[in-house]
Amino acid sequence: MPTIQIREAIRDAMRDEMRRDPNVYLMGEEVGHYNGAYKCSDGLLEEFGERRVVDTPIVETGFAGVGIGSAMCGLRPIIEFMTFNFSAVAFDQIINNAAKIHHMTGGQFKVPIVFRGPNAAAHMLGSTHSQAFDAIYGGIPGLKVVSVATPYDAKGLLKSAIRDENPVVFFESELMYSNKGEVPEEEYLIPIGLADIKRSGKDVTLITWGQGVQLSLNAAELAQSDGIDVEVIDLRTLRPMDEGAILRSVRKTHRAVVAFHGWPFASVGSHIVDLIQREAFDDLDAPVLKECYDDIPMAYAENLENLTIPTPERVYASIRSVAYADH
Amino acid sequence: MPTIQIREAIRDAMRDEMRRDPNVYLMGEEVGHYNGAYKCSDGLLEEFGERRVVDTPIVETGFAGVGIGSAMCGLRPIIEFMTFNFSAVAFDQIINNAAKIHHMTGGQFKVPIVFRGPNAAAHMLGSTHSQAFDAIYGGIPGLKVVSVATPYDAKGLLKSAIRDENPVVFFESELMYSNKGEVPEEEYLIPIGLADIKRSGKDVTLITWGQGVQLSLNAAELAQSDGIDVEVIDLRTLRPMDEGAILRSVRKTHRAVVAFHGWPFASVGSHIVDLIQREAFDDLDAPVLKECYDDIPMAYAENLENLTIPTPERVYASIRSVAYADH
Amino acid sequence: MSTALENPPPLPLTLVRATSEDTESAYREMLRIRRFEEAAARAYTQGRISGFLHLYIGQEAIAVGTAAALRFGDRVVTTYRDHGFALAMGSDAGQCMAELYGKATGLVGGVGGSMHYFDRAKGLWGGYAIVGNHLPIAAGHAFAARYKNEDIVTLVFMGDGAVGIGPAHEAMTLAGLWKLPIVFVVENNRYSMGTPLSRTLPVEDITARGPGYGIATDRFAVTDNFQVQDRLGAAIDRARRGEGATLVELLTYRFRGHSMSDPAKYRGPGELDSFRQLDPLEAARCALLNNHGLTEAQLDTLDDEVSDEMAEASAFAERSPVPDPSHRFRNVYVEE
Amino acid sequence: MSTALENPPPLPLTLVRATSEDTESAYREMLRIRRFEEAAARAYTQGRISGFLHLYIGQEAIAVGTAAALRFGDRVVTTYRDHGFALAMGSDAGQCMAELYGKATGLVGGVGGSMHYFDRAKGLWGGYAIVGNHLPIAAGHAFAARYKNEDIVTLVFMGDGAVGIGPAHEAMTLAGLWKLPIVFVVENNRYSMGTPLSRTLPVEDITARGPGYGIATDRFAVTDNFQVQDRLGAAIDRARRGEGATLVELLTYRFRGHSMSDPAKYRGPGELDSFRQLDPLEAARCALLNNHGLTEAQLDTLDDEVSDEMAEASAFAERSPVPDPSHRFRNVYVEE
Ligand SMILES: Cc1ncc(C[n+]2csc(CCOP(=O)(O)OP(=O)(O)O)c2C)c(N)n1
Ligand SMILES: Cc1ncc(C[n+]2csc(CCOP(=O)(O)OP(=O)(O)O)c2C)c(N)n1
Ligand SMILES: [Mg+2]
Ligand SMILES: [Mg+2]
Repeated sequence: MPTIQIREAIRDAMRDEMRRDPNVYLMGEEVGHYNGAYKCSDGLLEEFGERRVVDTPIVETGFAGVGIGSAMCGLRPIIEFMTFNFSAVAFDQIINNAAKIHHMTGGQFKVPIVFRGPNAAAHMLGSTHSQAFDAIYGGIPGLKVVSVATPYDAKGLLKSAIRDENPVVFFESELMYSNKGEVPEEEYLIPIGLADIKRSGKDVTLITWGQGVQLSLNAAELAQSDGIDVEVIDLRTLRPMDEGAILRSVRKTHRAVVAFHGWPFASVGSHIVDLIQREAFDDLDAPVLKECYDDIPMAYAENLENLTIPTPERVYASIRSVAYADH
Repeated sequence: MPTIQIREAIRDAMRDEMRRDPNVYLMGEEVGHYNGAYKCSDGLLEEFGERRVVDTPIVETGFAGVGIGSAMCGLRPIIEFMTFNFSAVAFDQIINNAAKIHHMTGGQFKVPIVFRGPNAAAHMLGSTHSQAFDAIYGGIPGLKVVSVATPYDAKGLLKSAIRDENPVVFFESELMYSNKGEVPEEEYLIPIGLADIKRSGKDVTLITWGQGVQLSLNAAELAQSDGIDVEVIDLRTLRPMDEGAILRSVRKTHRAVVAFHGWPFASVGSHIVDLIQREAFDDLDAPVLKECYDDIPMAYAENLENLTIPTPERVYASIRSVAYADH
Repeated sequence: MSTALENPPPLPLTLVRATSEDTESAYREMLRIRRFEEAAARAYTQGRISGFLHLYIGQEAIAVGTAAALRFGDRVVTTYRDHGFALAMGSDAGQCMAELYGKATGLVGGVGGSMHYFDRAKGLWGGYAIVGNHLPIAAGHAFAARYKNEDIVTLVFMGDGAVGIGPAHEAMTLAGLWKLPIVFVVENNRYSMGTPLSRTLPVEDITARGPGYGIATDRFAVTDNFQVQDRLGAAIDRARRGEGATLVELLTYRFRGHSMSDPAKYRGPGELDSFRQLDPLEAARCALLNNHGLTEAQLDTLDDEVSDEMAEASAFAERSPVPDPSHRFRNVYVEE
Repeated sequence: MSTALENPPPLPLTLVRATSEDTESAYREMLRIRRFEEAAARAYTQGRISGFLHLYIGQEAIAVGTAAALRFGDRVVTTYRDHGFALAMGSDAGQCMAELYGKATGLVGGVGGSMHYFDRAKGLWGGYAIVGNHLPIAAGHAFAARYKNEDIVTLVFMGDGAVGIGPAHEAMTLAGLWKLPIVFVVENNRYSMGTPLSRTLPVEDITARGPGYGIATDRFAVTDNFQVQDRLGAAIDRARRGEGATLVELLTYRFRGHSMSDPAKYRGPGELDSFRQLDPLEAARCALLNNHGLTEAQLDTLDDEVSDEMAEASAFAERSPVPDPSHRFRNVYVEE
């Protein structure tokens, strides 16, 4: 199997789907002539032309809305936000139009659209450019929310997102675009809503997604070194969530930690803790812990940013704590 | 003590503070000549004139931003959103400017501003006009978030919010504006961040706020009738949250339910469940349950809306469940 | 703001020139909207309808003139003040009324109510309640028509209060930049809720924005449905010919409050009466009586027919079932 | 888009008319900005600075002309491309450089970086990184000046890429409606990131939007700092006299990429060179040499002084401490 970067997997997924369906098009800032601010659409303008690879002015509300309106007409837009931080100026379009039109029209209209781009902190971009929108979009009924961490998952899930009849928010990361992984030549799809066990273990369940996946695998390694066998579950989809995968693992390990990039308050992490204690209360041998950003705006200074973002060591400490390794 | 409506308590709080401090002003749609879409600013234009009671065009991003920019200059704006549903078009101003400017300027600028208005469902307004923003704004560091349920709390907390040096999101409700309660003539303040026990009990802790308060008191009555003694905690402030009040009660009752108006996923309710199981794990005799909206857009039809919003009966059922009353 | 006249004006030429048949059917259509909304208003005051109810009374000529100017397949997108377009474009009055009652037989099954009329088969693409957020959506419809090379024009309506909000600017920016087949129509009824134009518009002439977007403009005080049909028709043709977007400002007036809860105390003395003298429905009525020789009796019969239709619409709404409880989970996601 | 000339143009009159002293100090200020950014660019390529770094090289005359046109107390609000304004308005080069290094001694203590320079004492009110979202903020500064009856004018700068976004529209709508004492300045450097004006602007002349907002306009190609000072000075005076807002479009050019990561492959052949011939810094240099009798040697000395200042600024940044770990919790809320 060829080894490619996540940015290439995303590009390939879009190219495949655009070849397959003439109604699929890509729109956003710098997606065409510039081949994407992070080069995720490299070569697409060349292959598909300006009709289907549309450079826009800086009007997120405008082009998000155009995407939604065109999806109501049968097109299947892929809207790239240069980063999801900029989706804040298009927030109303996403939560009030994309998420609700199918419902409020009594099913007369569908909105098959993908909003994709990097999410959460990159490196030293400051408070307005380092935000995770997982909980914000995850909380909106009518949206599906995907967050990927490997080239294989990125390609298979983006293809499914593009074919999905519903609006899908698709999270990527500047920090992961260059991550490499094997991706088969032949066509494949990964269904939205299915978690993936990235590492199996028996002692502690570590639930994660997106930037948290590598973090968690590293933490699991640390734990292994002192005999704690950690199972790492990559949710891959936040909404709808694969609750079964989480609960099956917790019923086995009786201990859980959630590790993710984002703020703690009313987070997707809180939701998972809520789920576990509600559905597996009697199986739990310890409280479920979260490792995520400190509850503060992200500072530019490198040392402060590194202190704000969870490290494998921090996650490892939580693993030890739920495993009562320090008792 | 005189008995007044919540809308009057809000009006009185604004009037008091505008009399006390010439830098306090009110801005929004219909706040002046129309005396407020829900009459919360009745008489203020007459008393303070157009300089301090400012009617705006329909430009939420514009006037939210003007409010923030003026707060940086030492003014203390009260920005009324006709409903918080319309804050979605001003989302970026609230999360990226109001919440972050003090931090990103290294403390050179403060943003003492209040964003207030009705939040969550009213009655038969449809999916775009029935949303709760508790979790969305509650999740943003830099903001304080208040949600009131009585005239006394509304006046005391709004006055504190106006005097606070930080941006405060202040939730009200169309459904509660006419609710009456006693409010003293003399000046008083209620500190932000302090919960209030609206009903004390020993068997089950029922945590709530905003529209959930009356709902919870009614549910507590139902429970009382079959011998379950419920303690109802009105958080009043969602951020910063009075965690001590929650934990003290749960350590006493060993059982908890959270009841609120809003969606379940990554909600303030999830956050409270997370908090309790983390900090009071060994005190819990049952999983903590949530009662809130179904995870769907709100329909217009009255029967569907009533089925979507939690009822005292639904909350009561959860109370019985955590009390194992059905075993 | 064009102030109204003391006495009824001479009938507008566009109306005078119209045939008896066209005038009578236009009158009927405008009357249908008015009688529908009068029935809805009654039901609202009786507590049979709740939520927000924004009446179109006074502006009917715009919906009727628009419907006549459209081709089958063209799309109309508007605000929460949407009853007039639905009826003018052929939606069933019973289904429209049932939607207000929140019944399963409503236009969108009772989930939307007054603010969210959608009737795809008739070309009514909504029915939006967040001021201005439908404008980029409409630009998207126009973008799709261009993308698919379809001969479809999108008309999008907004109130005078919507022109200041960001999404309006972004939609017009893209429409101008991409020369989209769309017509932006401002129904300037002089107020946004209780706020007069003087407190919302930096410049009285809303079409002064056109040159900044590179889109054509037109602006006029609405006198009758045929005038609206002609003038919007020209903008629609321009879009159809691939010459891009137009911004049209229509000076009109609403005779009722912003919504049922608004007593409209903000009107100037005599303001309402003077505008009533310009009521396009009345103008059509005069034309039928004076120019086309119809009798009062004939018009009464016509009125009775329309009123009967609306009475039946109300009865249909009354007797229709509420949505099944399970339906609240429907259409949250597409059921594949 | 005004295309550049083959040979250096004759010196602009505004520059020729300036005194030696003014010309020399303006030249020094522009050179300070350029040398500062050259040093920053080097540090960035050496990995001493990270994040986004947007250089102002080529546009310095705007910041220098602006600083000269302001009165003490006036406010400048700009984008992430903010180094030029900070230096021109008197911020300490060391603190500016330290901010890029994320050091505790930075302009905002290292929490903001390149995109968030704020120096209240000097009249620099930021430093914003979300395109367009600083425009309502600036309108708020102007609103506050009016509210407090203070003789303060706010100048807000944006790029050509920002004029389409909603917040720009809403800010100009309110500024026009309320006649706020503010000047909106578009630094049209021909590109938003890699996108030329032709793909972002429906109409080439950005000031064509002015009439829609009822605000005055001015538009010109930047030749030198004195010209900027005069033309912006007129707009500032208008605001000060209570005559309301002005929208000014400055045609300029950036010689570097959008940010350090941008190779700027999108420029036309010879485009960069032809614009270099219009470099206001070079124009000032010519004026000093040809009109004011300064010698190459004198200018070299001046350059050495400036370069030394920036070397010291870099050294200061290098030797400054990083923020204390506890500082990340500072200023999240006001510590009362
Ligand atoms: C973004 C937003 N802000 C506020 C509202 C509340 N609101 C609904 S209609 C309206 C007035 C609109 O006036 P106008 O645009 O003139 O349309 P008209 O009602 O006169 O037809 C307002 C303020 C809203 N729906 N959306
Ligand atoms: C709302 C938003 N969308 C996108 C971006 C990413 N972005 C940063 S600068 C920029 C280009 C701006 O170009 P222009 O306004 O011309 O200013 P210039 O960089 O040329 O000075 C873009 C797209 C952003 N910061 N904010
Ligand atoms: Mg209006
Ligand atoms: Mg530019």
